Amino acid sequence: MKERLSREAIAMRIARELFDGAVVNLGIGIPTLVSSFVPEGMTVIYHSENGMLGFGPVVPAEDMKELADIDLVNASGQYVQPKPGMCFFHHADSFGIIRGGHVDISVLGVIEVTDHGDLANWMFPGRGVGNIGGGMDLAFNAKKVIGATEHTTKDGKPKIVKQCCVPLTSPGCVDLIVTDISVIEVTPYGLLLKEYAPGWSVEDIQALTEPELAVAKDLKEIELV
Amino acid sequence: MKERLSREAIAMRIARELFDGAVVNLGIGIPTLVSSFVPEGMTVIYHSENGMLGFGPVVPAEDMKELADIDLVNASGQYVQPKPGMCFFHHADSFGIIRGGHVDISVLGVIEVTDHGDLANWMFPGRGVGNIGGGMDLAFNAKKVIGATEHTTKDGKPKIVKQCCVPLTSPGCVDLIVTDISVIEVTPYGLLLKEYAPGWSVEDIQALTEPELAVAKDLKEIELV
Amino acid sequence: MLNKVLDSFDAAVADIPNGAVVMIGNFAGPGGTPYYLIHALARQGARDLTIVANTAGGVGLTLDYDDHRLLFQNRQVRKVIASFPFSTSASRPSIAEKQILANEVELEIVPQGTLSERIRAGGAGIAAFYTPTGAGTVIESGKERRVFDGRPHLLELALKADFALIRAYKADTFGNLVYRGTARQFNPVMAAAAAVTIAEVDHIVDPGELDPDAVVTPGIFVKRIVQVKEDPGFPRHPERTFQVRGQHQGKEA
Amino acid sequence: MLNKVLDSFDAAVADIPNGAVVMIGNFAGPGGTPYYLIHALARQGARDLTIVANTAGGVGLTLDYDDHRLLFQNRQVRKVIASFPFSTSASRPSIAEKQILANEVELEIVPQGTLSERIRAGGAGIAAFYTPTGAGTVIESGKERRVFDGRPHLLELALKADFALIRAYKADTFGNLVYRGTARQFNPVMAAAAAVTIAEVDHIVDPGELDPDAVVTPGIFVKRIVQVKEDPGFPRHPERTFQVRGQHQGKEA
Repeated sequence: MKERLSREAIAMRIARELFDGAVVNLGIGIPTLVSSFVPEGMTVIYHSENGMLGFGPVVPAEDMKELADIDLVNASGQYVQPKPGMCFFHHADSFGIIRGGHVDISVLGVIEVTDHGDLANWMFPGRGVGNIGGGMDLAFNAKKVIGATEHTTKDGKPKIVKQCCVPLTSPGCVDLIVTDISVIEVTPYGLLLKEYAPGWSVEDIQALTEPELAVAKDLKEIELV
Repeated sequence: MKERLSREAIAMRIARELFDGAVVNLGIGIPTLVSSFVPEGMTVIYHSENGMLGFGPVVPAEDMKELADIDLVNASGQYVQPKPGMCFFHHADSFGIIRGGHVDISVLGVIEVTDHGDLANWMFPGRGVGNIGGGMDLAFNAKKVIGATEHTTKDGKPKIVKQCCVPLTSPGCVDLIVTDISVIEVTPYGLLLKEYAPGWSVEDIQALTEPELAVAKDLKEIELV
Repeated sequence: MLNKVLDSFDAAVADIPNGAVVMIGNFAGPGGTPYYLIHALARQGARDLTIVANTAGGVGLTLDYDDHRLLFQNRQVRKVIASFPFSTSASRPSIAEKQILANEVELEIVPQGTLSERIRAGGAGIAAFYTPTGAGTVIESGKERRVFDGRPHLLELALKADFALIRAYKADTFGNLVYRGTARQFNPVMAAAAAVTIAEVDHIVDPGELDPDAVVTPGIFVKRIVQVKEDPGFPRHPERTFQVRGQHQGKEA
Repeated sequence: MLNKVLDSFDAAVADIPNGAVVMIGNFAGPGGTPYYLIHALARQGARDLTIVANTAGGVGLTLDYDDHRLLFQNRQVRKVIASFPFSTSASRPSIAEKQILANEVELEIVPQGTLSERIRAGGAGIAAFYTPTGAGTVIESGKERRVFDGRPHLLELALKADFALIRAYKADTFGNLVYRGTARQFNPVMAAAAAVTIAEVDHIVDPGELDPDAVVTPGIFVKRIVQVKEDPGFPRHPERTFQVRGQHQGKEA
């Protein structure tokens, strides 16, 4: 029985990459979920493109009327809560933080990613248009870029490919790919399979992955916590 | 009897170039004196390189003990007083204001100035060294640059010359020269003598000026107030 | 004496001519968007505008409301320079999106960091700069590439505007501005990059009422100030501060 | 858990190695100059330093005091990058001045706006930028000239550092900083441009004690914080605010 991990489980695995004091930017989609799984006692400082560091959790649906404020939103437009030690700055300073390499970890969604770490995630393939937004600056400049994604498209095609078919967000930017069946490191020599979801073999994963996978000596089952 | 204007009178004449709402940066020396002669009811906003706009007067000698504060100084290191509506910013933003053309008037000292408006005022000729400081950015980028100077050096040599002998602060930057015997506009066609100190003839002034002076149709005695 | 305070949004935008370049503070919802100035510009009717803003309006994040999509709806826009020009929803394309795809409006798409830095450069007298962002992507097209420290960079040019429409929290009558939370966004950099900056604010106070150490936009950048006197009905608690004390909790976020 | 607060200035600078590039906040007097960190670095003795600061110390404006001239006195400096490196008084040349003229210390003189912008670029990931300042002067020597909008500009490169020694007014324990008046000067741009930024401050408070809308330096830029516990005896009234109210008077200044 080859079950795939849930979106929450992918986020849970990514949360294990965080560290105390890390400056982290979470993209739209699965990446946003990562903040729910930060280990107790660890200080993670979230960065938002619109000029904010160290903000608190998203306003829960039931508190929306009381707490939602258009002047306190994250880059996805979600209402968030204030937190002691947060601070605000303008957009150019915010991207100075990104471009200057002060974001430790950027977690981004994936349309396609290659064995060279090329990432495509901004152009909506069906519509022929796309929003570059702040993702390109993050992909180019964050110290570590983690791609968070289902391993295949809805119709079962590999998202980890030899070459991107849609316009790139950034060439060679992805360091780690966390999918619903695997954890894969992007090395200078290509892709290195490091972890697999319960029940999945190397061959199973390779079959759904276009480039060749090298297998880590310490290959193991994905640990979520 | 050909009296020369005092340093204060030069400053007084320059003050007549200010206008309501003007953003003004005053260099070290004669320029600093200009602030004492702003007409009643006119709002002039002083800019200081170290990140301050709209500050108040220099702390008088008798109030030094009570008011001097190292955290509130102008670009010459003089203690100044706070004023309603002032604001602070960092050095890069401060020079963004200068470079971006947001300073209306920069009043600068002069070692030499040419009929093309070339200004030299940073290299101490006797010492072979100099401080560029913030003057070069001001000379290059203020909307209007006024040179404030004695007409000649201590040993009587012209300071308004055909070519600068010491390194330039900025080529072609000076718009108006106010000296202790004249007011001279720098035009695309050369120097235009507009005003003279009481008792001084065009020939007197020309004799102390290296480049040729054209004479304004409305040539008049310098009016100080 | 200096007087920057105007009574009406319509008066504040009355002289924006056809063909003007107009920057508009805007990001993911109404926070920091000059809602009333945009409506006034829509009423005023200037055409052939070049709009510089993060979005092209109506992108559908969180709140659906009348932002500068109104200007597209009125066919006042010739060109838009933006990082996030399209709707987030394929099923609800924005007005600008349709006009862009029909070649009725020209689009210059710019990565968000490059967009904000180009505007900052415009205000700060930097003619152009080299950024790594975009090298080796479609963004590189037509741009000069140059390697610094072994890494390719692109040359990007400053952006300036004839007018900036911005939103702030409080202004003093000199035009000094403070912002509230993430409503700051593009507003301070746009304030410096336009020949005429017009600020829509919650409160106008006397000089001296703002802490000079906490002013974000120096008053010299702001030519006109108009106070909002009605409630547009967005979720907002402007009387609250975002300064919260108490035990820091590592878990939440 | 994050802990950035150190007890001693000596501990804070202990790991600065020989040959390090060190930025120092400094402008026209002791305001905003990290006086105790400089003294600690002088005691520590690291040599062959490259110092990036507005002055080379001891320029004699207003107050004569032991700023980073100490580092020159100790012969710890190999190179200085500054805009105002020489004494204002020909009769009292600074220590750095003598060493520069004797070719014992290398000088790179940079216009002040270009210096602050190069540092800002270093922190903000801009590799290089074009500024009009300096074209056609000695500053142009060895630099690329390029015309934008009919005006010559020079290409200037970003400046980064291994360490920045800065001075602020208040820090929270996360490293968020606010400054007091003109003591802000170069400190915020240097904070972002160094691998390790060390802040000397008057007060350390809990997170939440600083207004998040008024924080100038985000805490992520600051690695170490040390509180000043003695009075160096400079003219200063740190308990006073510079926020003054009352009738604006056009005359004074």
